Amino acid sequence: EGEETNEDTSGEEQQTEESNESEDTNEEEATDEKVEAVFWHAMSGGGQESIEAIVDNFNQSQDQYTIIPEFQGSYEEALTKFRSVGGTEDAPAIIQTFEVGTKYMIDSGFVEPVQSFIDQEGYDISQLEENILNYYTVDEQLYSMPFNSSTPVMLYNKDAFEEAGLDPENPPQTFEEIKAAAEKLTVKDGDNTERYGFSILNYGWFVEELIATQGGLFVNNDNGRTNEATEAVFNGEEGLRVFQLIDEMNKAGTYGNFGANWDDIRAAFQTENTAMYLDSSAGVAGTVENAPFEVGVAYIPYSEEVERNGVIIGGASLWMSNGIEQEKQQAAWEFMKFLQTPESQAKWHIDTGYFAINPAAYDEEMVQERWGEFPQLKVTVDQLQETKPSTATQGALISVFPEARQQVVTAMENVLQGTDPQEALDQAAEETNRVIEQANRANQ
Amino acid sequence: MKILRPTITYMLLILTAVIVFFPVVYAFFISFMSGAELLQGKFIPETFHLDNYQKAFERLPLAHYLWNSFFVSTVVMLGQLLVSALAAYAFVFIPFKGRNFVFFIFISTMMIPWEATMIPNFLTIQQLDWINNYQSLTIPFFAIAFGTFLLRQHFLTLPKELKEASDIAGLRSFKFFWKVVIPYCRTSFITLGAYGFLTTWNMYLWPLLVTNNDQVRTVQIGLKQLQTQEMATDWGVVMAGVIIVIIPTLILLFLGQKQLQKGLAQGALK
Amino acid sequence: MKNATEIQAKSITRIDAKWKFIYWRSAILYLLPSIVLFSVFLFYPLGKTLYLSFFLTDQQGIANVFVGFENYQYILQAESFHKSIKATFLFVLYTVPTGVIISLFLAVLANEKVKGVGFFRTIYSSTMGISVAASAVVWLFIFHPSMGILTQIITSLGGTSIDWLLHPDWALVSVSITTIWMNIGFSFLILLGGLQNIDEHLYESARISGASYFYQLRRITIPMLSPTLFFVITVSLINSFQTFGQVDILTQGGPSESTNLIVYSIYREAFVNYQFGTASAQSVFLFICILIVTILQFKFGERKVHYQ
Amino acid sequence: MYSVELKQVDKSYDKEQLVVKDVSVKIEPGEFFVLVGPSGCGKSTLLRMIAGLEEITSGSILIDGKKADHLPPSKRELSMVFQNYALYPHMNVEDNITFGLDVKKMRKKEKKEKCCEIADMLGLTDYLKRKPRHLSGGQRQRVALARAIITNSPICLMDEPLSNLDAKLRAHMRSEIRELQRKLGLTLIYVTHDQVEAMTMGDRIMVLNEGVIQQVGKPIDVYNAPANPFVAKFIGSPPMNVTTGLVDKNSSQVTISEQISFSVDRFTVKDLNSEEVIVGIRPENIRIYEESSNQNLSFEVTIDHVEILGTETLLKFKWNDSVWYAKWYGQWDIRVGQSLTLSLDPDSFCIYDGCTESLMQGPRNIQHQHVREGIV
Amino acid sequence: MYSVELKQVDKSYDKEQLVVKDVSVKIEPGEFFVLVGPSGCGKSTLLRMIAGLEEITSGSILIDGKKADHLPPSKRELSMVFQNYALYPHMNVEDNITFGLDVKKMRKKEKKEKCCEIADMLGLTDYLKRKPRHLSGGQRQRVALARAIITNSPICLMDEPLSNLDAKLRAHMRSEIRELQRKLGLTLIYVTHDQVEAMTMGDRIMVLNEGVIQQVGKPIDVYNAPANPFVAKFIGSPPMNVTTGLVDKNSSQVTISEQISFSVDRFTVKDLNSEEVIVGIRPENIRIYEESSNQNLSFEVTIDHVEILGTETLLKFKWNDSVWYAKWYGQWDIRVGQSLTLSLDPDSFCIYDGCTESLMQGPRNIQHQHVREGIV
Ligand SMILES: Nc1ncnc2c1ncn2[C@@H]1O[C@H](COP(=O)(O)OP(=O)(O)OP(=O)(O)O)[C@@H](O)[C@H]1O
Ligand SMILES: Nc1ncnc2c1ncn2[C@@H]1O[C@H](COP(=O)(O)OP(=O)(O)OP(=O)(O)O)[C@@H](O)[C@H]1O
Ligand SMILES: [Mg+2]
Ligand SMILES: [Mg+2]
Repeated sequence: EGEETNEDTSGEEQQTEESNESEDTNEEEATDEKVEAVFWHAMSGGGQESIEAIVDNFNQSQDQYTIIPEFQGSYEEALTKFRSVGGTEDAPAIIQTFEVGTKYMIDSGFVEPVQSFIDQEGYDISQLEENILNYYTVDEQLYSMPFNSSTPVMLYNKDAFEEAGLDPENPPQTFEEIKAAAEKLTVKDGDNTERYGFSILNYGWFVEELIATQGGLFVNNDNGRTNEATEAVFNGEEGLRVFQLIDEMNKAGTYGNFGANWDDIRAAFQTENTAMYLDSSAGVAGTVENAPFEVGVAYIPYSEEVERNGVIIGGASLWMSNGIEQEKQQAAWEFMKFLQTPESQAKWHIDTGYFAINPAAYDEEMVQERWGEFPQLKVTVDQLQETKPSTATQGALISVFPEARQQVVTAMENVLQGTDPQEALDQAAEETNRVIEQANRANQ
Repeated sequence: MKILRPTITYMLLILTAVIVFFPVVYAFFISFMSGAELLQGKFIPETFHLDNYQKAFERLPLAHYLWNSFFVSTVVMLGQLLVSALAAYAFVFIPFKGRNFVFFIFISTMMIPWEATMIPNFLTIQQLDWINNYQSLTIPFFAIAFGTFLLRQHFLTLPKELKEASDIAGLRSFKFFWKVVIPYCRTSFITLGAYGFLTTWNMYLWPLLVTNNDQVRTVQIGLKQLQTQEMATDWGVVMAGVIIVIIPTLILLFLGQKQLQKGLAQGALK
Repeated sequence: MKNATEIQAKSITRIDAKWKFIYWRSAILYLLPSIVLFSVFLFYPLGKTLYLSFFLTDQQGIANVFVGFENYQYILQAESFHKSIKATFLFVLYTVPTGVIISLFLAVLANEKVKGVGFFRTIYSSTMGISVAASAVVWLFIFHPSMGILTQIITSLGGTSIDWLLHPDWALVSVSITTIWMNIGFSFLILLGGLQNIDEHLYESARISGASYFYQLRRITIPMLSPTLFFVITVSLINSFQTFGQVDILTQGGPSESTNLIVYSIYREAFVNYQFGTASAQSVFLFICILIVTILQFKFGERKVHYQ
Repeated sequence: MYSVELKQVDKSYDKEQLVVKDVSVKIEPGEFFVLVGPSGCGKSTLLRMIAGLEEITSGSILIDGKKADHLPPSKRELSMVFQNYALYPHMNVEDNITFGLDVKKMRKKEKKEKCCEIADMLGLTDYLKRKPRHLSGGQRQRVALARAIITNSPICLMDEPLSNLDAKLRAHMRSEIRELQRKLGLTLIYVTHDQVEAMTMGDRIMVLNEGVIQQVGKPIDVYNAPANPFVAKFIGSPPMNVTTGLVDKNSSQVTISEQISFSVDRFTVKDLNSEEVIVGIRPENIRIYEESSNQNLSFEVTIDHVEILGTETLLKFKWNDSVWYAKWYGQWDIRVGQSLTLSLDPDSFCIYDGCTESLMQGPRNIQHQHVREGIV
Repeated sequence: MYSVELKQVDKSYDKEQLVVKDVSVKIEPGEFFVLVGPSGCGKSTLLRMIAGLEEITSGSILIDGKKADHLPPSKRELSMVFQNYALYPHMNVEDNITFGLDVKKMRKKEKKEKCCEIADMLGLTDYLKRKPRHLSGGQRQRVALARAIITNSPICLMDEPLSNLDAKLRAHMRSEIRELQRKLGLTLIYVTHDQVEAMTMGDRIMVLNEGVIQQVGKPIDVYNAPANPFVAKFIGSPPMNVTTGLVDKNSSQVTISEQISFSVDRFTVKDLNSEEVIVGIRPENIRIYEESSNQNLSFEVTIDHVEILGTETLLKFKWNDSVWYAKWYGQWDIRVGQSLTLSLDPDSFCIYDGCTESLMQGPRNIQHQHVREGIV
């Protein structure tokens, strides 16, 4: 009868049936009773491969639950759909949502905080990386289970450093140092710049990170964590410093603009069009592997006027729907726990370059092996673990985060086109304030 | 003078053909390249190995996607043909009052941007419980103003005596539609069919919205799935995906090119 | 002789009414599928869009604060929307005339009677069979700032490399190039069909008069092709107002919102920012724009068109 | 064999102008009835009203004596052949022919038999599997005929069925249609604007102009005694020469161009409404002036144009401000520009009232025109 | 006034089959030369080769005595009128007419003047601002003529210019074109498949069949003495009746259908290649049998069809296994099915060699056919 009720996935069911059959033909009865839980994710490419492998492992590791992974397009697209099915029977048991959707998810009322399962079961979360958990903990509650987490790091071309007379083992740490190094690293050939010194992807996340590492806030009310955020503050001095850095370097011709596309900036680095750039920790392994030169990994730079605070976690986490059958929630919970095992995390870390939520994974043999091969990977973990917990590094909570982020990107692009940094930031802040206000009005 | 003209013509033909077709050839070559070759910025791969294609097929159930695309496109094509033909028939052969007004309304729907209606449509589909169904991928596209317009233009060229002759014989109007109008206007049906097939095949955003799993997904989503955001994209595989996606439509287009051209021109002329 | 009023008096209105009813009934039957589908998937959403444009929506997309024309007021004064409008009009300006001219050129070329021309026709029309997603991905790679073939060719020829998708001015051009390329196939096919409908005798007559190739092109081909051209231009206009896919893949509306075409802006407003109210207001605005342009096009453009 | 009767039929498309005015005529069962008139005079409209394809604005139509005004076309038991044949281009000849039978739910075998029979009759047996576009004009015409005949409808309507054929084929099909009509005993209503067809095919012809009946009668009667100048000019090629003359009521003399005069019947003159009459004479009744002929009826002209059509010679000249034609039997070697003295045959005149345009006096020499009876 | 000369011109489209074979003819300056033949015989091809629109496969074309094989159309100093007129539908009448002058970069005023002059000549002045689609067929035809004339080219080519017009208009345009040609002194090459046009318009006609010249000559000569049975049947309506006869070389007697026999010239018989001859006689030379006529040349037939065309009566009957026509002057009251005894006029026979199909002996009674000269 289970087959009849769920027509949409009957094909899927057959597949699992078959795989089970091949595994153990005697357990046909049990197969029918398996609880199925749908898992919406937004991983494409290699990430999808890895996630499906992990799910497969989970499905085979026990005989009570079947997780069905379903790709839903980008985070935005997945979220769009979730908005309409949230709270209904159609909602998936688990949905992967990016970090900026956190506030929305909490407010939506469509999700069950994982904290309730943690409490119920007394699950020990202290084994998990604190700096990651911080982000998703709101009002002392862990809302979602961190999954693919990343932080920004700076990648640089060691060969180019040597060529320019810089110490490849001692990368620049502060904005001023970056500026100076970039000056040396830039290679020009007439009008054409063959190699830029430094680049940042036109992506709001990096600006957020550069503000946070200076201890700056993105929005008021402690980044919206003590109270509902009502105003953007990223146009403060910390933000201004970041934008001034970009502006000055851009004007000096040492800053390479490679757009908003992850692949473009990586290609630029790998083809030696830029010597230093900020990347996600998830991209490190691929870049190191592909680049035809020695790649160095460093912490993201900070302003010399403040001390380094560290980074905010990025990426996405897994949310559990409420309003669905208890059994499915249980399945989701079991899966989430499975994910946290060092083995799963180790595989995930190696496959994708995302952090292991469970630091114990780093002790796994396969990880150590990998680190041996790419010592650079360890830098990313160090940076995360050295981060000072604060509202700044905990990250902002705003319901209109995507919009705010977009505004920041626009501001960044405007600066690259010559707009005054303060003006660009103020404009972005103003726009963001408007949306925040509207959202607050509509959601009263 | 006699030789000059064809020579110039050929030169221009070849030059423009190279430019127009370049992106396709480029994608084709890239689909055989490894990551390293790509970074070197090569145009022609050293060896034509099929690794990327293999990866593309391994990573995703592309064959199933292709089948879905084919199925959905075919159904939409047939649906469009039927619905548009019925409407066009009414506009041409039934002298009802307000015909021109209704036709104008139909035509004006061509101007409604699809994106503008997408949100409510999605909610409708959800209420109908059509998510993850072939219905949601097909039925909303059955009625297209362009199709009605194209067929109407062609129906108008049908001599009115044919209709009168069947009136005198006493044929039912539906039978006339079935036995005379449809066979008579074969070209425009082929045209509209090809047009509908191609546009449906190429849809991306809507299938993504209304489907949740591999069961009914189409190949364009597969193409998107090959690309990544935060992690490095494997361009060779993506291009292999591109080639896989465009080949069926290109073949269809090459086969139906003549008919298509005839039919489209007919619709264009008032 | 009898006059008109007499006739009308004599005509049997009852029978008239009966026929009218029969026609109506069968017309409705034939139109029913279209009408139902249009109503459900086009008119209802359109109405809903109009409705939503007067509201603020909450996170579930439910209209819950009536704000009257505030959304319209906002979009009309917001700078980013001004940019959208500007970008859209520039985009239309870049793509439509160029696309039509290129297609026309190709169609005229492919209408020459030389051996093997069928092959070239197939090539020219091929872009029609390539999806937005596929072609945008290919062009994305072509425009790639470091690996792209375009940059390579330019630099190898000693030119200054262009920030195709990165510079606000160039980005719109790049998206336009992609769009033009994608639309060539369709326009080409229609124009070629139109060319082939022109009576060969007209050219023979002109040849006897001694008209040169270009004179024939100007005085005969173009005017005779005007209905087809008109159709192509109208369709291209509507299409280019509704461009979405290539922007999504190539630039996501950036840099500096220079390629944030209205439809993309609507998409972002609705699906990223979840502001259905403003998104709907933009949709209504876009609809009105297209309507006006099309009406103007029919009003002024059609005068120059010669119909057989 | 059904009769068709029109009673005061009017038709207006735009509710303003009458396209067919007050037409009353009865077409007898088995009659070959030809409707003739210039383009746009309403022939097709009339035919289509009979077929039921067009509503009648007022008046009524009786088929086989029964009122048929509101019957749909299919219920009127008639078949129709269209000017462009209206063959279904995608069906082969056989399907085209049996198209009308499909409706009648006849058995397939029976249908086939009937089709073969008709195809045989019209010499189409070899073409049954061809598509219309692979047939010549004449063959298409025959398919259209076959399609009309196969339904066994007692009435057949034809709207300029031969106008798309070339002269030679037309001549051939003329007799073919006529023979077929005789054989099947059809009531045939035939529309044409070709007066050769009108003259040669019909039992009776009806001349229509601007929607009004001009004359109904046997072709030969219409030719010999056209009811008004319009008919006179319309029937006959080249047309009858027509000019105005002044009548002297006292002497019963008609004078044309102050040059020619002849006397007419006294009683005819009495009825005249005006001083003016219209005089018509057929081109074949203009002769070369010979000493013996009447001095009063001769005049000199300069020949503008000569056409020798094998057995007859056509002369064109200007006289009395209008273009006149003369037609002589045989090949005459006359040059353009040559002057000739011609004379008119007084017995061949048609004289019309200058005001009402009605025929006052027809030609008296019809006997002269070689009507011979009963030669064995 | 230029001459046009074709020298052994061949044409093949597919390099296999010759569409035009070995055509040699000289068209004199100022001549009205008609090219006539059945559909597909290569008339248009020939004309288009003269115009330079089609390449010639072999042979050569001389215009005004100069070789023109490789001249482009515009350099041949000719104008052309197409069957469908080829008017530019998007230009008004004036622009259409002056299109050829535009190319020549004539001054505007001059152009206008010339256009007005021509328009006046052809009665188009009122329509100068109209688009072709608002003109009637005859008016369009005139615009096409005007366009050809205005260029002042000494040679004009016309390809079935009247075939889209109705009979009445056609008759009118025939004389109009002829008059125009005379007035302007054009060398006019005129293609038609209508033999009435061929008979009445040309100074000379050339009959073509399957790309081969059949006969070139004055229309009347071609009519009276067709060079072979093809021409005999093609020219004349109804066509010449043709049958085979057996010849007795000794007695110089020809026997048809074992029933009719007559003697022929002794010397003619000598040249014969076979025992068989083809005998042709025009319908107008078949008479009613009268006591006085030759017993040997009479036979009895049953009339299948009668058509009375005003001044002449057409009879159709079967004899000797083929359809025969007789044409008599006047209105004859003969019924279908009636039996008649007819006789043939021995002086009107055309006799062709049964093998080579060439004319052995033409009719001797052409004098009889009322060719009268110089009547004043
Ligand atoms: N559907 C129509 N609507 C309006 N007017 C029409 C329609 N059909 C015909 N007419 C007008 O009615 C008149 C008679 O047309 P009809 O077709 O009967 O002429 P006809 O005698 O058949 O001419 P032809 O010989 O050219 O076929 C014409 O003036 C025509 O313009
Ligand atoms: N462009 C062409 N390619 C190949 N064959 C052709 C072409 N044009 C004409 N023909 C063939 O050449 C032959 C002569 O054609 P042409 O047009 O000269 O005939 P026509 O005498 O003008 O006939 P009609 O009276 O029908 O116009 C025909 O058999 C025709 O099929
Ligand atoms: Mg008519
Ligand atoms: Mg021809």
